Amino acid sequence: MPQSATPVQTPVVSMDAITKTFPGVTALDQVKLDLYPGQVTALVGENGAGKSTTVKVLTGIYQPNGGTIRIDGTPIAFGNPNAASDAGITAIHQETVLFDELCVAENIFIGHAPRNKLGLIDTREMHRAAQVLLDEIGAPFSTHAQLRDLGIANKHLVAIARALSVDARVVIMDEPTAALSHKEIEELYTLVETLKAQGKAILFISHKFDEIFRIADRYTVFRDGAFVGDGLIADIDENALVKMMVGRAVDQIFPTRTPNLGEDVLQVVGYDHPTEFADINFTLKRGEILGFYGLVGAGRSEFMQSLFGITRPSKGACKINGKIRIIRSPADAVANGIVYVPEDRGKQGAVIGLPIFQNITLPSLKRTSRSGFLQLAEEFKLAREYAQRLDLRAASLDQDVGNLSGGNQQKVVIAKWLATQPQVIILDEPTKGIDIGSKAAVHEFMTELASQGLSVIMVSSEIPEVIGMSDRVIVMRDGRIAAELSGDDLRPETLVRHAADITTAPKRQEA
Amino acid sequence: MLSRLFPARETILASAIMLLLVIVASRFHGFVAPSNLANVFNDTAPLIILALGQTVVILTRCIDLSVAANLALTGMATAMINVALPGLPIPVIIAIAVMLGAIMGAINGVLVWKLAIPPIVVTLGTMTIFRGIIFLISDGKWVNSHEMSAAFTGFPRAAFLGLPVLSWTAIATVIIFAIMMARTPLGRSIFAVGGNPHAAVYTGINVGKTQFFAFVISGALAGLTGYLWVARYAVAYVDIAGGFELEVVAACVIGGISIAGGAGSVGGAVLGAIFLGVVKNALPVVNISPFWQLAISGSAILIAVAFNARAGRAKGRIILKTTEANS
Amino acid sequence: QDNVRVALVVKALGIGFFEAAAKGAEEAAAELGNVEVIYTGPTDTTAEGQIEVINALIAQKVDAIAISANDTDALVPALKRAMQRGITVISWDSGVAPEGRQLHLNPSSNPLIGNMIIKLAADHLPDGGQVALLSATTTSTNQNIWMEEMNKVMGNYPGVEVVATVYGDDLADKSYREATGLMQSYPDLDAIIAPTSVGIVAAAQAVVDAGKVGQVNVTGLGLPSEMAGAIESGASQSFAIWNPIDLGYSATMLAYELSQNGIEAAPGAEIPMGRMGTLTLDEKNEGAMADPFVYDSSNIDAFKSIF
Amino acid sequence: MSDTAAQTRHIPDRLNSRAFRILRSWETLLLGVAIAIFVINTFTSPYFLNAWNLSDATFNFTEKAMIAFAMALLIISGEIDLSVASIIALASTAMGLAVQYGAGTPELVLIGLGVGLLCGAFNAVFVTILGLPSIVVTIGTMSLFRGISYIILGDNAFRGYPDSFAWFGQGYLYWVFTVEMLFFVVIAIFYGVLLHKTNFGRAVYAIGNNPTAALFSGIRVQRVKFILFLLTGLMSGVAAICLTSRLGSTRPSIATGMELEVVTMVVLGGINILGGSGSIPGVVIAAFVMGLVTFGLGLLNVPGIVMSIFIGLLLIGVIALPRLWSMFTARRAS
Ligand SMILES: Nc1ncnc2c1ncn2[C@@H]1O[C@H](COP(=O)(O)OP(=O)(O)OP(=O)(O)O)[C@@H](O)[C@H]1O
Ligand SMILES: Nc1ncnc2c1ncn2[C@@H]1O[C@H](COP(=O)(O)OP(=O)(O)OP(=O)(O)O)[C@@H](O)[C@H]1O
Ligand SMILES: [Mg+2]
Ligand SMILES: [Mg+2]
Repeated sequence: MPQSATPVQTPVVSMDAITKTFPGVTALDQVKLDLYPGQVTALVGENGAGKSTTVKVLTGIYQPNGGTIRIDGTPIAFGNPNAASDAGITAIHQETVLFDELCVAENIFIGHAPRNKLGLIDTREMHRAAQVLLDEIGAPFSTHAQLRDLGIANKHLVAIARALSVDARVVIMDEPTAALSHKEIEELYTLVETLKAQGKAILFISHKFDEIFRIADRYTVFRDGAFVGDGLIADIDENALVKMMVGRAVDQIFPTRTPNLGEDVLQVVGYDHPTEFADINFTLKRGEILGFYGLVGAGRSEFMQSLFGITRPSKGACKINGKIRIIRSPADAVANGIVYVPEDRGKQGAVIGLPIFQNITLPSLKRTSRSGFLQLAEEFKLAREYAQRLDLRAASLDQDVGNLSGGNQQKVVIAKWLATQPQVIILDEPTKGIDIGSKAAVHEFMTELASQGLSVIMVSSEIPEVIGMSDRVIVMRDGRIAAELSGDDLRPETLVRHAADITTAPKRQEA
Repeated sequence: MLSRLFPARETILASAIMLLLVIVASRFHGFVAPSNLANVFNDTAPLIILALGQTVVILTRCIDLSVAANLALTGMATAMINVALPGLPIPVIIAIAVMLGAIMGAINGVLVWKLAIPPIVVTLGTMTIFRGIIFLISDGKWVNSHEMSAAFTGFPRAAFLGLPVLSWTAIATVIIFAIMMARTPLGRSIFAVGGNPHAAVYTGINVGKTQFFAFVISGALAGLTGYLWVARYAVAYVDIAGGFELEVVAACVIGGISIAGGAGSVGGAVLGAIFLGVVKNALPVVNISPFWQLAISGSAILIAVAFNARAGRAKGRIILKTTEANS
Repeated sequence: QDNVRVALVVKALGIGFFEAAAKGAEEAAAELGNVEVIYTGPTDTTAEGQIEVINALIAQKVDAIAISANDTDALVPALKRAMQRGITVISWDSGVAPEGRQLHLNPSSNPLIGNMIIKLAADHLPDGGQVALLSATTTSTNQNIWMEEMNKVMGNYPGVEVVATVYGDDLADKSYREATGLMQSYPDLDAIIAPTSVGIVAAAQAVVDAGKVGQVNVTGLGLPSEMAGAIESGASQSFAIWNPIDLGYSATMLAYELSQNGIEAAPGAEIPMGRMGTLTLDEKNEGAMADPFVYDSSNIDAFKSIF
Repeated sequence: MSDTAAQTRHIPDRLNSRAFRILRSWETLLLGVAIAIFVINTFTSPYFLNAWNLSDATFNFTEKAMIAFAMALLIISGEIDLSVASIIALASTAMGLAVQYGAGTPELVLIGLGVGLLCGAFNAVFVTILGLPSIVVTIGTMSLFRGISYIILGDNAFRGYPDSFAWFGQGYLYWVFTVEMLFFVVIAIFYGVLLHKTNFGRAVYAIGNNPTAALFSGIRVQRVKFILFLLTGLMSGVAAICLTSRLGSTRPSIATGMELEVVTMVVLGGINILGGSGSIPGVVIAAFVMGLVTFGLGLLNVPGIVMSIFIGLLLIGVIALPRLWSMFTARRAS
């Protein structure tokens, strides 16, 4: 429960009328933001609302085009990230900003390592100080460990230690829980409480409403790079907050549908991989939405990618429409009607640098071309058809996908696959990091695809989404199928229990 | 845990060099005589110095193809200065060489930093430009040993504690680099910039500026080597050290410096250079026709890079508990 | 009437030997009065570089090309084309295959040079010994011919044994390294013969640096100005060379004669070359200018400032 | 097509007209440079404007350009091949060896092309199957291939090529039009069509922009790269045939340093060295620019090394100037 807000003091940091433009985009338009000592301020807004941009302005990575930042009432300008940390502002950024080739201590202290009398880095002191920080957050690894050898969650702990290594008065957390599992999220909440108790001002960015209402004292809402409103969390409810964010009420109910299941489309028999997963068996019916739930790192993406031909399983077979098919590459998968919308949109999704229409037609070139020669008119026709079906927002089909917002890039990737007229579409975390408005659109769309006879596999780490959308759910744990659930078994507790193997581990309190 | 059991890349390379020495020694004992090894080291010294500069550049995800041209231009300039002003003391000559080299490095660095032109394009361009300038300033003429002052040509070969100054310069460079890379903020920034330029920005490291400094360092070392080279071989002309830039890059690659930046060590680069030096010096001794040299160093590069890639390949996350237990 | 343009194409610009030859060409031009010498060549000793130079000269419609070739054969097509376009082509110093030139001017006769280089070494080895050859590039025409001629007369020098042949590519640093390598591989080496002006200087330097002055005698073909130091230090007892100024002078004269005075290059022909007398062509249309001249401590001082 | 626009948002195909895109392109800038150099050459040398001379001048770039076209595709795909000059040496050596065993012109051509393909395949195996960075692999094979030539040939040369073999490098088709020029044109058209008009070309661009996303889009990335290395090797084989024919002999040092000139030509042609963009017409113009610069300066008897200063300045200048200009205008605007 949020502590009742202490009587209002003066803000430590206050941003006023900050504007930041990029070529062709105004990311921030005269926004304001105040952070108070000993309080958690949640910054909410849709994708592309300018939250991360605000963080980067506050940490000196970007220089604003206009407006003032005041610290304790004194206007200040951050020429570079060091100036911001000197002023006592530190951040856990949305992206992992660490160095695989350096050790843990160096990652924590790069840029402000302790020095000896000769001006050289004092390695012993650096490791000592790093150990103190790691102990503080309960991190279970050595300061000498190479970062590359750590798992994703531990890396996140390093990022947190790094943020704490600066003696800061302001701590910024940009979607810190997106990559963490239950256990670490709980530890993070504890940490936030500790920091609060130390009187630090905390800026907390998240798309998850449950956690905002759990740990924040205040909120600030941005929409399309503009300030919409702020206030005390205690004074607002979820629906009102959503309305402020999106500018309209959003139906948070998952679309209802009556599944119309057909024959078996896909049968996976005994898929094994030397290190990533083992013994995967399941079937998928026409028109079905099959959910895959698991904790981060349960191996779902790895398995989906092997189904899509990226990595090769060491054993196992895959039957499509009852016939055994060998899938050695994504090209084979596409030819067999299996397509995959990846989790990592920036790297694996759209081909940034190519125009929208070329992205959409890339896997369908065989159809739009004539004996290997491109037919541009055909391509534009196909691309427009699917772009319009997905209500893509773009200036022209010739525009570089890189200039689109994340949500629209996601649409291009989906359009690309629908244009191949697939049988099975795998959506890996389709709504991860997507704001509440677009999320509903994605859900609606999935329902529509299924009703048209397409089989959908949805990988998701969000329990409500998994339960709300799936006809059936497979839970994965440590690379194996832990359970297959449907009907009345589809309850949050069951999912969590199978995913985290609660039967053998001490039961953890649910939030 | 697995990586601890396997010897580090450097150990393997060092063993390869030892093996090479043993093979050569079995056919010709004199090769491993300390005096001859000292000769081999001295002969490899310029390559070691340049490889260290190149290492810094490659670590920041750049490449410097202009080092050999820089070396030649500085060498010619110092030789001409020596001819014009034979009385100029050697420390001044060295200072000029380092300065000139650093300026050329800075030109590369500025183009990469401020104009964001890809390093390979920049240094491909400056490589030909620097060579051309040598021709312009020298009018294509050679500076021969009899025109140089005795002090000028004498410096790199002056013996000190049994080794020539040239060797000592290489040793000093290695020590300075080992300290710089491990213990100074610049050294760590160089690793950081190459390892993850995006993250470097977030930690307040200026990527372009770090790359700039890497080019300046590489240039300064090329300048220093320029003087040493010209003085040692007692001749300066347009084409000295022609194609040497690729040998320098090869030394780095054999030494395990990742061309993708961010990974590698000073020790690796030094061993890579020594490996090439030993091969080059051993061939004539064991009576293999010098015509084999090129093919051998090419194969060494291929083997080294294939090996490094295997050693460095991500082993994959171990999700499956059973697999973890088995391995 | 325009000047007669004679192009003196050398193996590479900047080499002392060719700079001296250019001086001689200018001397000939001054003597002839209406000749303009174009002194040109690539900056590295490659055939491709020379071909580009030749193409440019053809385009300029020069009257004659006198070339010291980097490759006997590779230049033939380009030079043939030059001749088809009416340009007189001769080679000098380092020759081109007969179909690529009208005549070839050898600085001296090849057998003489071949004998000379081994004799220079043998003279200081009355009891025989080991000698090694340090040549220019593997493709250098004249060095290869001289070494061939040398091998023919090896029988006259019993006890002298050629233990190795290495190539310094006419690069000072590579030659230095090769010379150092020779001394390491053959600790009993008595002499290094370098029939190239770059190699001989580098070898002498290597001998001095290895502290083997007095043990290893460096000899071969070199320029007095560059070798003065080696003679002084004792690294070289003696060496030989023809006069490159005379060579450039003669080549220019010959090119002029063929191009302007309608003289035909044919076996047996005697072609005047100014102060150098006449050149008599053999059955391959080759002729020798003069005998090589030996330099040692007795005469080096008189020549070191000339070339 | 307008009836659907009523319900759905209409997205136009393109915003800028074709003319606008052409006008603003790199190729146009480069063409301007080429014309300027042509004009300057005409004024500085009376020998420049002459059909035979211009024809001779094409030899300065035709062989390099043949490789440059294939290299352009390779670089667009995000790889590079620095071993091309060494492939020439090895292919030429193999042909020379074959001549010693009495091979005729058809066999020589097959051997030249075959060795080129083999070398390309060798590079491709290291890059696509073992997954090694191509710049490093080809620095290695650059030494290896030429090294094998040195082992075979040592200080010897192969000569005695059949007379009919001279056709490739010395032949004329009609008046001043050389056989090499024909090859140049045919190869340029082939690669232009391949890159700009086929599915394969589209895949090359996709891979260059984002190899992972291309793979995830069902493109056979490694296969495409394999083919590109093969093509580059093949073109090196063609260039080896032309160059060997033109020189009439083979030395192991043949074509030394040509790889950097090829890369320079490709980069000057507007191909992004980091992959993903560029065009064949750009490379064609760049080939002419380099040929015109070297020939124009050659007519003034400027040494080759000084010409390279111009090439170096051109290389950096044409990339730097637009950037400097936009920096300058941005500063003025703010
Ligand atoms: N470096 C940049 N260049 C151009 N545009 C940018 C840049 N960084 C951000 N933008 C644009 O600015 C806007 C705000 O982006 P920002 O990352 O701040 O959004 P966000 O609120 O953090 O969204 P999310 O919830 O998805 O993280 C977006 O339209 C984005 O495309
Ligand atoms: N040690 C690590 N370092 C960096 N990234 C990691 C590491 N472990 C896992 N990841 C990344 O975390 C993500 C989750 O891993 P994985 O795909 O195996 O599991 P998952 O069950 O699909 O989890 P998710 O719910 O995130 O999809 C992947 O994007 C993976 O690349
Ligand atoms: Mg964000
Ligand atoms: Mg995943």
